[in-house]
Amino acid sequence: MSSAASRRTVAPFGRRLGAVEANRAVGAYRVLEVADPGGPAPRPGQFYMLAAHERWGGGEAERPFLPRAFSFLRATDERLEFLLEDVGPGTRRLAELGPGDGLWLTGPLGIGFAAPEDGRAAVLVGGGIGIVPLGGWQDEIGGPALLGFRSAEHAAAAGLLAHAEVATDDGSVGHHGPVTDLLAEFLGASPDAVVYACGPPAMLEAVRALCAERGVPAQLAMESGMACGFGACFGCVVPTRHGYVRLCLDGPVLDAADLETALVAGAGH
Amino acid sequence: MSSAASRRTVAPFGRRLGAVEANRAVGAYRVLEVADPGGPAPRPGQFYMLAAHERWGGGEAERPFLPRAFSFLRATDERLEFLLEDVGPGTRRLAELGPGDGLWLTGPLGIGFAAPEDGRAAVLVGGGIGIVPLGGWQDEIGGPALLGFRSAEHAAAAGLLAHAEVATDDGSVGHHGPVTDLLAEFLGASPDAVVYACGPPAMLEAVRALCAERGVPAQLAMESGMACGFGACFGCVVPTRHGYVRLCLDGPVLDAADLETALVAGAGH
Amino acid sequence: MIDFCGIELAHPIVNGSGTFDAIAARRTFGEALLANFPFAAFVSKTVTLEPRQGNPPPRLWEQAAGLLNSIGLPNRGLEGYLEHDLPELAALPVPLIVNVMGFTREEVGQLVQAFALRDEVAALELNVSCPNVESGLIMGADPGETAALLEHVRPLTSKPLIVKLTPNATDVGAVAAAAEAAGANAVSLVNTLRGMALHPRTGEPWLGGGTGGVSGSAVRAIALAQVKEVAARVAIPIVGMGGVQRGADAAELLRTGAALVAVGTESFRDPDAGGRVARELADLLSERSEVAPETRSDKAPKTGVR
Amino acid sequence: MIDFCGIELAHPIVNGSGTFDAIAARRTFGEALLANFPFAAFVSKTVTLEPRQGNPPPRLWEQAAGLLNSIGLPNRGLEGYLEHDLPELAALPVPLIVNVMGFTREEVGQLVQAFALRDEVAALELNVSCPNVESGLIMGADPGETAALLEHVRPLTSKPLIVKLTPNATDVGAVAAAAEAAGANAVSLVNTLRGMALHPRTGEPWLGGGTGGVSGSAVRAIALAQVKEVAARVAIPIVGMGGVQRGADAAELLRTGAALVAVGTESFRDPDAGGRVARELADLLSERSEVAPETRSDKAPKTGVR
Ligand SMILES: Cc1cc2nc3c(=O)[nH]c(=O)nc-3n(C[C@H](O)[C@H](O)[C@H](O)COP(=O)(O)OP(=O)(O)OC[C@H]3O[C@@H](n4cnc5c(N)ncnc54)[C@H](O)[C@@H]3O)c2cc1C
Ligand SMILES: Cc1cc2nc3c(=O)[nH]c(=O)nc-3n(C[C@H](O)[C@H](O)[C@H](O)COP(=O)(O)OP(=O)(O)OC[C@H]3O[C@@H](n4cnc5c(N)ncnc54)[C@H](O)[C@@H]3O)c2cc1C
Ligand SMILES: Cc1cc2nc3c(=O)[nH]c(=O)nc-3n(C[C@H](O)[C@H](O)[C@H](O)COP(=O)(O)O)c2cc1C
Ligand SMILES: Cc1cc2nc3c(=O)[nH]c(=O)nc-3n(C[C@H](O)[C@H](O)[C@H](O)COP(=O)(O)O)c2cc1C
Ligand code: FES
Ligand code: FES
Repeated sequence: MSSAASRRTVAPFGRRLGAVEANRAVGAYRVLEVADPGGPAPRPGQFYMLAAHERWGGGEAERPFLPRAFSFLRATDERLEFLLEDVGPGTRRLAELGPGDGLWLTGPLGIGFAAPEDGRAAVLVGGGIGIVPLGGWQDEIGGPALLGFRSAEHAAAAGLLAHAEVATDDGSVGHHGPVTDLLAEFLGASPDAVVYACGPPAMLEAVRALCAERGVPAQLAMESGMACGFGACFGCVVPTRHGYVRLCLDGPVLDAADLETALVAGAGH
Repeated sequence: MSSAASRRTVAPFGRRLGAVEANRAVGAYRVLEVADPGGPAPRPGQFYMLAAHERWGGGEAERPFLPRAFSFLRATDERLEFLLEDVGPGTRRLAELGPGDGLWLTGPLGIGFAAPEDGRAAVLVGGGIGIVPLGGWQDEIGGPALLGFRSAEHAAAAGLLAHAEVATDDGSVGHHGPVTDLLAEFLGASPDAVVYACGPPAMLEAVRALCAERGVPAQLAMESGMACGFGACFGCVVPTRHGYVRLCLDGPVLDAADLETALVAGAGH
Repeated sequence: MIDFCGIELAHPIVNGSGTFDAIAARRTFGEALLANFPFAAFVSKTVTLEPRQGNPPPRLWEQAAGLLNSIGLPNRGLEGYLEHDLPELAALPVPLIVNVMGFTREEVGQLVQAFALRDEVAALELNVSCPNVESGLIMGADPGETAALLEHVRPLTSKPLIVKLTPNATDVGAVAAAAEAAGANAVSLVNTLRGMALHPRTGEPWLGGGTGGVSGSAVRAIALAQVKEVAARVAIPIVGMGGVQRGADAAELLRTGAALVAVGTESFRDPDAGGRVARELADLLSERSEVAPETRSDKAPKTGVR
Repeated sequence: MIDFCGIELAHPIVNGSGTFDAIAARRTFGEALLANFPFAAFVSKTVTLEPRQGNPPPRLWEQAAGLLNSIGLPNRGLEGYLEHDLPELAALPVPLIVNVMGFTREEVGQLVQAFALRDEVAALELNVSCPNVESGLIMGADPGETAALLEHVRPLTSKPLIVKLTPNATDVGAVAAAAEAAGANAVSLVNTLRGMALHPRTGEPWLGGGTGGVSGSAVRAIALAQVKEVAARVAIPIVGMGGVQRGADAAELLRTGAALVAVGTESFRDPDAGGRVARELADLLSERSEVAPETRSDKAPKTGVR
């Protein structure tokens, strides 16, 4: 167990076998509840590498082969909640697991969000599946959640956070437009905020640019293609002002000030 | 549809998607009932190449990749019955399919048994999973079935044939000893028989040697490792007195007289 | 229609030599095979001067996402082929490409000369790359050897000569360039990659032939890289192959510089794989040209779809 | 204990260079990593004279049963390694093997010379085979080049020199023999096979580095064949690797002539893969010696388990 101040809970060495306890739909996504007996409590923003215990492989183009990275939504009493979006063979396989099915898990990995310094008020900004790491973080530090989705079907997941204000691309629920419209409005009213954001690269880049312009600190939970999740392969690098950093080791949460852009080649769908 | 005289029903070109209708245990084996709408009626002894529609791969050692060869037990009204023994990643995957699951099938392939000539009486000899091609053949030509199994659990499958006399390796049911003991006894009483046999290499070799010694004609439904099942890869050859033959094309039923041995390298478990 | 070395083809998908026996397939699938023939040209299995039994079984090993084989080029030999196979293959609804291999330059020359006379044969493919038979490695792995072979056989026929390259070479681009310079009309690649498996129980080599060749999805990325290297070195058309399973895989080889694409191991998983890949490819290309012409490569394949 | 070039190892499993960062793993897994260190020796990622950023992302492509990578050898350079990495790696509970690569013989010489002085370093591995960086291909694909390199660096150290061979060569056996003749103490293989993938939407090369190297299960049979070829040509010990996932895979490499086995890509799927493979291997070997001694090979590995 780590103190709330630490951004990294150390993981047990190796992968371990968890068990799926439930798999339910939330709008366009699936929530997977996984028993992780003896697993340590992760810090919000950290992630796990997951693979099905059986039949990991044999999907489209004979994949998956490597484990896949997933933030946790919430972690309580050695039970982890994951939220999945089916975008390819790995997420498809995981999304079909049911109660009793085994799941390899390694983690928690990487570093989580840093608590607001100097009394700034937190605002959480999520896009699509990017709402996941905000769940546990909001439980800890509170703050409103500004959430963008493609459509009403996806926006159903907004219910997983508290105090959510929603924007949709198609205007079917909430504000019609990008979630950064909501953020711009919010920052107009509360310029002393600190922004915690997670979402697709284009959204993160818009958040980064907006915060840079307004001089507001921001922490971005980013994505990139990963093979190992623990710094072994050097495959997940993203460019920062100080050179490439391994996102699985020095992220996935990066300080927006360290980035020239949040657009990472090969990330996103 | 082919006439009963023909040994080869021509297959529709390509693979087609069948649907599993039922999967039930028979002793140590699984019976898979598969709907094959529009599929032609196969000749007993012919076989199909099968692969699961989804998740064919990702098992032990990242296999299966190629389809697997299976005799059919019975074929009625565009429904095929297969009997499976779980011996590796391919059979394991097929054995877990349930009603509604898709199954790629190609076939019927190869040639089936030839009807008894000159009024000889048929006797069927099966060992373990090798009882499968005898099912439909017995329905057509009758005759007693002498069936050998490892144990009582496996011998439960003897009920899939009529007039079965059983031998087990462990003596838990029927004769305690090899099924060729039963055959030797039978041929002693009925030397004018024709033998149709299928089973593990060592059993087939014992049958071949016995029949050769007694001057009794025998047809052996054999196994070898296959990649394609339709003569494309030249991978499934077995040695005969006339050189190598592709078992999927010129077999799997071979005339025992053409063989110096029924022990095929790489076949059997 | 596509023009490949002067041969008109209905689409860019052919078979890999030795991965489809049209005569056996016709016995298995009947006349439906001809009505739905999956390939735009048929490439027959390697023919040698003398008949060959091939390697002792087992000849197959399934590996992760691929196949390891040690077939050993069984065939009836030149005479047997001319007498038995050629008439049946000439009856196929598509042009015939005959793949030949010799253990010396002179043998290859004899084979080329024999087929040069046959109108049924549209082109010849020279197997200089079979990893199962010693000479394959020697002739196709070295630019000098390849050039010498081509110089010997080029004068013997006016039919297109396709050199099938081995991937077990340090520099396939150099071998391809040597073949082109010495008069080859096309190159094809990849043949199988040398591999080996052990018997799970005895620990002895599983394959009767000792070592074998790897094909299938496992080699797709390797094949693509080699096609790219060769495309950078030669102007003659390339027949790309290695792990093609879907239309998208074929599109990638075409985009990387192949003029035709061959389907091999995937035919074992789906006898109509060639036809399916051709249909998927056509759908992909028409989708792309409808939806987003600007995303298509400006590098046109060496021999285009007219 | 096992003796490898005079180094005592607790078991025959090490890591493949560049597939495990013990420093990063310690940050992630804490001291439990040291208590359960998965490898009998630690091979560090390739060090070059100058620091390198590595290739632009994306650096990874998942292929069928394998991985295609284009990392581009990011590292702090010799000075940074000596200052930052070496002290931390010296604290590991196992011997350290440092993998080095230079763009000229002189550069390799400088690297070898620098590490020759460091007691923390048990042995050096020469990366002459990296397919992502031009010189890798050149030095390790040609027996003459390899010999010349060894002749240059051999006098510079008495530490064991392991030459890491590239599989992208016509004749790895000849390269290995040249390395042995010029004084190498061991060879390791296989490095990754050159491969390429295209972006599914744009059709442009996916990897930031253009082409990359294939590893994982997909290459296991290819690796086994190459280890066999090399074992037939050299008497020095072999570190076998390529697609090892289970104890049984390691046992096959040992049986085929390897003295040690390295686990690479499988560590990405299971951080403790090395430890698991070592345990599975020990179980297998003790099972075999109990149950069926007569089925074991009489070809003992070059360096045996004492
Ligand atoms: C730190 C972190 C946390 C994450 N948290 C979550 C989460 O909570 N919930 C969630 O649903 N997702 C999350 N993701 C994303 C998730 O890891 C990916 O969606 C997943 O890896 C996709 O795998 P797939 O097999 O389903 O799809 P893939 O087929 O792997 O496709 C995913 C993307 O990868 C690329 N790609 C396509 N083919 C290949 C290939 N062959 N090799 C390499 N790349 C390819 C493309 O950009 C594609 O859009 C997270 C990612 C990271 C890094
Ligand atoms: C004509 C014919 C009819 C058949 N009918 C039936 C039937 O009705 N019912 C039935 O249950 N079975 C039948 N079989 C056998 C069935 O095809 C095999 O049991 C099946 O292919 C095994 O696949 P697997 O993946 O489960 O096991 P595998 O792992 O493929 O193991 C099966 C055997 O193959 C060998 N082997 C092991 N690993 C490999 C490898 N990597 N590559 C190649 N070979 C390997 C070994 O000898 C092993 O014992 C038939 C076979 C033939 C040829
Ligand atoms: C079983 C088998 C037999 C083959 N026989 C030949 C052959 O006779 N001549 C030849 O040139 N190539 C032969 N090949 C190589 C294929 O034509 C092709 O180059 C290779 O399999 C790669 O393509 P794929 O991955 O699509 O199978 C054979 C391949 C396989 C799998
Ligand atoms: C991501 C990655 C990075 C690698 N980096 C290096 C390296 O820096 N130096 C080196 O000699 N080999 C490197 N290799 C090669 C491995 O050490 C090993 O030779 C190869 O991956 C085959 O083994 P495997 O199939 O078990 O991964 C790398 C491999 C991978 C997958
Ligand atoms: S995913 Fe391997 S280093 Fe980050
Ligand atoms: S299985 Fe391919 S020829 Fe028989």
